[in-house]
Amino acid sequence: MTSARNESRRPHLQQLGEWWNSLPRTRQWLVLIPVVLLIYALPVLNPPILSTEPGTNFPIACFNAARFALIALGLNVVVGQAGLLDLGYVGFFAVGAYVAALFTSPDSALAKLPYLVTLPLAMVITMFFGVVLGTPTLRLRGDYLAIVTLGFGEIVRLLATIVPPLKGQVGFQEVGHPPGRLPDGSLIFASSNGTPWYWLVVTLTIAMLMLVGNLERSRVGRAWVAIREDEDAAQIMGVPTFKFKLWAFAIGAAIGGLSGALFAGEVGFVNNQKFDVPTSVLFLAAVVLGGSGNKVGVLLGAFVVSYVPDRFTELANYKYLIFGLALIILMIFRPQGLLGARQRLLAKGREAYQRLIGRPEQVSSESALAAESAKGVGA
Amino acid sequence: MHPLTTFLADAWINFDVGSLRDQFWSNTFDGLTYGAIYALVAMGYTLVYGVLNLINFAHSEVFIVGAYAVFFVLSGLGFGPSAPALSIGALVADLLLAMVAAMLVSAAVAVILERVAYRPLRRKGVPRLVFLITAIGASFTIQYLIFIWRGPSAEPAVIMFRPEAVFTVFGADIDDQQLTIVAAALVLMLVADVFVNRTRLGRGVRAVAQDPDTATLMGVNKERVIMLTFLMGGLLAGAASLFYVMKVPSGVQYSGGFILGIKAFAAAVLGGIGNIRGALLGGLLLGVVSNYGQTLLGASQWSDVVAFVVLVVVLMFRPTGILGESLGKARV
Amino acid sequence: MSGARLVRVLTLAAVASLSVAGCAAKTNSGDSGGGAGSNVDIPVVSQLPVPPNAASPAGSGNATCSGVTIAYAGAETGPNAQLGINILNGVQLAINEHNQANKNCQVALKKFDTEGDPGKAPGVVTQLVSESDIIGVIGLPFSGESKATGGTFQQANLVHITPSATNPALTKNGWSTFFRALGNDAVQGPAAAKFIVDKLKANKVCVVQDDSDYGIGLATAANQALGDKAKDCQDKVTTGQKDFSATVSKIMNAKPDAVFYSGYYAEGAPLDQQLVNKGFTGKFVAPDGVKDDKFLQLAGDASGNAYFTCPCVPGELLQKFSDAYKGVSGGQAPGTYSLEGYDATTILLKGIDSGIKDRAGLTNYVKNYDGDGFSKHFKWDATGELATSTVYGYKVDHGKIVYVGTIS
Amino acid sequence: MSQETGLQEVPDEAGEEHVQVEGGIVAELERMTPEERAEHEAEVAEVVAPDREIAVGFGETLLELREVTVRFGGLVALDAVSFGIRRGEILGLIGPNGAGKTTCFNAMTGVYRPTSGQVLLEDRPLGRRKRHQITRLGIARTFQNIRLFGEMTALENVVVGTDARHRTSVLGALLRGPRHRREEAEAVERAMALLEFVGIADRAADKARNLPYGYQRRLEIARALATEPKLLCLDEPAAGFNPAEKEQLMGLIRKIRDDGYTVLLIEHDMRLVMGVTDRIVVLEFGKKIAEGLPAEIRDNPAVIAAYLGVPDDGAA
Repeated sequence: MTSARNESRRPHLQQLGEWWNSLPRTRQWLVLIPVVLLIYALPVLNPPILSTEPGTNFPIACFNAARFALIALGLNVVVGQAGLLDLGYVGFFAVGAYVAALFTSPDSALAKLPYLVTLPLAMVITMFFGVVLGTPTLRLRGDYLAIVTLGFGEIVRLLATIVPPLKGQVGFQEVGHPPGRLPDGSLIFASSNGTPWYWLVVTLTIAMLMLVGNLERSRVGRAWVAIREDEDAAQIMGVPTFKFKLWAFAIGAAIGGLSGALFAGEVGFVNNQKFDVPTSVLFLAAVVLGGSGNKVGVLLGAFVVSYVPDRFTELANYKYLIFGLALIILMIFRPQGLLGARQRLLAKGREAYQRLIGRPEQVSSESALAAESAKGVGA
Repeated sequence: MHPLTTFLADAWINFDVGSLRDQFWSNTFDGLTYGAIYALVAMGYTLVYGVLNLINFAHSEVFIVGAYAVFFVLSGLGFGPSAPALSIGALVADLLLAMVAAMLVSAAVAVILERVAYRPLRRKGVPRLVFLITAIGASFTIQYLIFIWRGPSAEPAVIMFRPEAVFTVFGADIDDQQLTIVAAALVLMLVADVFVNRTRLGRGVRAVAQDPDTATLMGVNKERVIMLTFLMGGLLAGAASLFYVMKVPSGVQYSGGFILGIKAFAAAVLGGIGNIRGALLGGLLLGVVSNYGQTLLGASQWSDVVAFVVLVVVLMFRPTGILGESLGKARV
Repeated sequence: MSGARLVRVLTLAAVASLSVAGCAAKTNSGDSGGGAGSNVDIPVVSQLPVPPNAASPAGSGNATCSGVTIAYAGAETGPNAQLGINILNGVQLAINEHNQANKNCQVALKKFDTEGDPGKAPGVVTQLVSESDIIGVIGLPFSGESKATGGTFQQANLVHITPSATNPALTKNGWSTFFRALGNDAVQGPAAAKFIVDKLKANKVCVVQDDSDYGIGLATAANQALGDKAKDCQDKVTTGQKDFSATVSKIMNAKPDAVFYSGYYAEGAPLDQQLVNKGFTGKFVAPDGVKDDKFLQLAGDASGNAYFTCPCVPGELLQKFSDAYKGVSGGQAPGTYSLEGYDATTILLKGIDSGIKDRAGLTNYVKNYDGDGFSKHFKWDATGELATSTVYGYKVDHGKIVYVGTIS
Repeated sequence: MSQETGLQEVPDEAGEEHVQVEGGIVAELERMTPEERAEHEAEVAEVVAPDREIAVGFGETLLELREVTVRFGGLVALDAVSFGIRRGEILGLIGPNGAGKTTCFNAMTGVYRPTSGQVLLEDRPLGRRKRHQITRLGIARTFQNIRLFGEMTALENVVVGTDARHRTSVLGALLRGPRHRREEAEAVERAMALLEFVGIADRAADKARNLPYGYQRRLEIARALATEPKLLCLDEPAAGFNPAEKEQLMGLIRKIRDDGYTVLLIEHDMRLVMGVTDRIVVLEFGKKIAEGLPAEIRDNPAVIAAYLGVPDDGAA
C-alpha cells in the first residue's frame, strides 16, 4: 500500500489543509485575526450580494446563522467526535430556551433572575438532562441510541404542550435580555436589533470553539475519537468509554442549551412550536454537510443550512426537501462533508512531529464516515 | 407559597384513574385496532432490521405514501367526507381495489428507496452511522416531496363506512371497523409468517439475516433477498395504510407517518426486533398500553409519550424484546 | 420472478382477509341518516344590512400622495398559510380599488412572509420596520407571532391592525400602535354562550378546547358565561391531533345537548365527524377559527349539526365584494377575515388620502378613527380594542355555511 | 524542503518501505555512528521501560490460572486449565485450531469471565472487572485482526495507550490544568520513544489507516506497551509476515522482554514459538496437555500426537 498519495489526486481542500498545517503558530494567528474581525463586522457591512435584506433583516439572519453554528459545534461533539448519532438534540435546545423563559418572563410563576444568569443556568440544567438521558441509553448500540434520542426530543416537545406551567402554545412573552441601553434610551439587546445579539453569540461561539479545542487536544478528545473509531478496542486500550460518552452527551447538551437560551432572549417569546423533529434533522444536516468531526467545518455547514433559506426566500418551502436530499447525496458521494474530519488530538502535537520527523502530520481528507472495510455494515 | 412549589404543583399530572376504569374495555378494543396497524408497519422495520441490521427510518413514509394511494383511489371511486350508499359487495370491492393500489405503491416506493439510497452504501460497506443519516434523509425527502405536491393541510376525509357496534363485551361495544382491521391484520401477519418460515424465498431471507456472507456462498442471491425484504415490508405497510385511513379518515397528511413510524418501531422492538410474531405481539401490546396512557393522563399526546417510554424501558432492560430476536442473531 | 409471485400471494391474502372480515361485520347498507334533526329551527338570513355610509377604499378619487407604502406581514407559506392568504387577498383588493380610483396616489403594497411562526417573525418584522416608506401595516394573523413582534412595532411607532389575532393579552402590553379589527375572545366567548343557551336552548354543554392561546382564551371566556351548564364536562385536545376517541367517549358519556369546540377547523372537523359517527345527535357549536369551507370538506355530512359564531361579517353575502374578491383570489370565495382585511386597509388608505405621510400621523389617524366599515363600526379605545363589536351567528345548511343573524 | 514535504520512499532490504525523512531525530539517527546509536537506543529503552511497582519479583508467578473452566451453553471451551506466567519470561501458548487458545487468552485478559476457577494477577483474583479496568491493572493485549484507530496518526494511537494511566479530569483538560499539561508532555515523549523502540518512528505522523501492514502490526504492539502493562499479551502478532519480518519480530519481542516486560505469545508458527519463548503451554480440546521448556515440548509425544495425529516421526 503506498504511503503518500500521488500529487494530482489530492483535492485542493487537502492542500489548503496542509498549507495551513505547516504555518507556524504566530503566522496562523496573523491569518486568523482579520478573518475573525471580518466575521464580527459582517452585519454592519451588510454586503449587497450576501445581504438577505428584502426577505429577512440581515443582522438577525446573521444572528440565526451564528446561533446555528453554536448548536452545530455542540452536536459535533456528540456526532462528529464521539460518533453517537443524537436525533433529539432539539430537546436540549428547547430545555435551554424554556429555562431562559421560565426564569425571566413575567408570564412564568418561577422566581425572576437576570437574563445573563440564565445562560450558565441553562447550560447546567441541560447538562443534567444530558446525563439523565445518556445514563440509560449510552449502553445501547448506535441505531437504538438514535431512535431513543429521537424519542427524547419528541417527549420534551410533547411535555411542553401538556404540562400546564410550560404553557404550551400560549408561551412566554417578554423573555429577558442582557442589560444596557443606547444613549437614546432604547434597548441595546432589543429583539429587532440583531447586531449586538450576533456579537454576543459569535463571542460565545469562539469561546466554546476554544474550550472544545482544549478538550480535543487532550485525553478526552482522544477518548472520543477512539470510541468513534472502534469502541471495543478503545475499552481494551483502557479508555472508560461509558464515562466519556456520557461527558460527550453532557457537553453537547450544555452547548445546545446555551444556544436555546440565546434564541429565547433574541426572539423574546418562547412557545412549543419550533422544537420539532425537522429542526433536529436540520441540525444534523449542518454537522454532516460541514464535515462531521471537524469543528470549523460544522460552523461552515451551519452557516449554509441557516443562511441559504433566509437568503433565497423562495426556497423557504423547499428547505427540508433540499436538506433531506443533501443528506442522501452527501452520504453516497462525499460522506466526509465539505471539509472532512480533521482533528489534532495532541496538546504538543505540532512540536512533537516537528522534533520527531521534521514535518507536520498528515491531514486526511477522509472522515470517520468514509468507507472502512473493517467494521462496515453491508450485508 | 414559594414560586417553585406552585410551579411543581400545577406541573403535577393527576392520574385520572376513574375514567380509565370506566372506559377500560373500550380503550382496550380501540388500542387493539391501533395495535394491528402498528403491527403491520412494525413488520417492515423488523424484516429490514433482521436482514440488514438497519433502522429504515423512511419506512414511515413508505406507509404514508400508501395512505395517499388509498385517498386518491377512493376519492376517484366517489368516496368523500360523507358515508357512501353502497351495497356490501360494491363497498368491499372498492376497498380491495384501494388496498391493492396502496400495497403496490408502497412496495414500489420501498424498493426504489432501497435501490437508490441504500444499495450504493451497502456496496461500499460504510459504517452504520452513514446508513442512519441516509435513512433520515430519505424519510424527509419523501415527506417534503408530498408537502410540496399536496400542500401542508390534511386531505379531505374519505369515509369508508360508518362503524356500527356488532356486539358488546364487558359493557364496551366492538364495532365492525375494529373487527375488520384486527382480523385482516392477523390474516396478513399469518401469511407473512408462513412465507418467511415455510417457503424457499423465506428461507433465503432467514439465511441472509443469520449470516449474509455464508448465505451468498450457499447460492442465495443476497441482493434479490434484500429487495424482497423491502418489497414485503412495503406491501404490508400499504395494507396498513388502508386500515389507518379507515380508522382516521382525515389522517392523510404529509407528516402523518413519522410519529406512527416511531411507534411501530417501538412495537417491533417490544416484540423482539427481527421477530415476525414479535411484531404482531409488540404492536397489539403497544396499541393498548398507549391508549391506556392517553386516558389515564388525560391528553392525546400521552399516547406518544407512553410509546417512547416503553421503547426506552424495553431497550434498557430487555433489548432483545419479549420474544427475543429470531430472524438474525443480535449482531453487534 | 419470485418478487412478482410474492406480490400475488400477499395481495390474495389481503383480498381474502378483507372479504372475510368485511362480510362478517357489515350488514346494513346506505346512509343511516346523519345530521341532527334539531328541534330548534333558526331561520336563514339571506341579505345583510350593509351600513349605508360604509367607507370604500376608492375614497374621493382625487387624493394625491407619493412614495407611500402599506405592508402585509403574515403567513403566505407554511402549515397555516390559508388564514393569511384570505387576509392578503382582502388587502390586495382594497389597494387595487384605491389605486384605480386615485390615479395620482398610487399606494404600493409590500408583502412579508412570516410562515405564521413566532420564531421567524422577529427577523421579518425588523426588516419591515427598517423600510421607511412603510407607514402602515395590516398585522400578523396569529396571536403567537403578534406577541413576538408587538414590541418592534411599538419601538418604530408603526401602526399595525390585525384582522384576526384575538388573544386578549395582546392589548395588555401598553402598545399604542396595536389595533384589533375584530372582537377579542372576551367578546366572542360570552356571545357564543348566549347563542348556545338562548338560541339553541341547550342546558348541558361540553366545552372542548385546543392548546392554542386562541382556543384557550375563548374557552375560558365561554366557560365563565356558561357557568355550571358546562362545569362538569370539559376536555382538551391539541393541534395536529387526528383521533379524538378519548374526547368522543367522554362526551357520549356526558350526553350534552351541545358541544362548544374552541379551536381551528383542522381539529374541529375530524372531532365533529367522529362525534356524529359515534351517534352524537346534539349540536356542534364552534367559533370563527372553525368557520371555513375546509370544515365542510373535512367533516362531510357530519357537519349538518354545526353552528358558528364569528365577529366577522359574511363577506360572501356582499355580492359586490364577493365578485371583486374572486378576481383577486383566483376564483376562491372570500374566506374568514377577508372582509376585515379589506376594511382595515381601507382605514389606512383613507388616512393616506387625507394627506398623512408619516407613521406617527397615521397611528394618530387610526387612533381617532370613527366610521363604518363593511364588516363593522370601527372605533378603538385606548388599548386598541374595538369599542363595540357585534358577533354574528351562522349554521350549516345543505352543505353551505349560512348567516342566521347577529347575536349581541 | 522539497515540495513533496521531504518524503521519498526508499525500499530497504526487509521490504518495509522505510521512509527517508529529512528532519527530526529519525534523520539524525541515520547519520549517527553505531555507538551513538546504541547509546540513543539505550535511552529510548530506558524511557520505554515500565516504571510501575509490581508486587511479584522476577521469576515469581505474575499471572496464574487455577482450574479455569469456560462453558458456552453445552460447549466446554476450557476444562480446568491451570498454569502460571512468571514475571520477566516469554510464555508461549500453542495448540491446534479450536484448542481453546483464544478463549483462554480472553479469559486471562478479562474479556470472558470463567464459569469456574480463578484468574489471579499478583495473587489477587481478577473477578468481575470491566475491560478498561483490567487494562489499568496491567494486562495489555493486541488483536489477531488489527484494530487500530484509523483516523488517528500513529503517534496519537500510542498516546491513547498512555492515556490508560492518566488521571486528567475532563475539567482539567477543559482548562488545561497543570496535571493535563504535565501528562500530555510525558505522554508525547513516551509515545515517541515507543515508536522508535518498535522501529516505526519515521511514519509517526501518518494516519494509522495509511500505514503498511508491517507498521500497523508494530503500532499495535507500541500502543499496548504504552499502557505500561505488567503482562503484554500478543495474539498471533506474526500473522501474514514473511520469514524476514518474523525474524525481526522475534528480535522485537526479545527486546521487549529484556526491557522488563512479561510477554504471553499465542502463535501457530512453531519456529517462531520455539525460537523466542522461555516456556510453552500446550492446549488441546480445552485441556492443558503439556507445559515446559521448548525442547521438552518439541519431543513430547502428546504434543506431537495432538498436532500431527501420527506419533511415528518427529515434528519439523
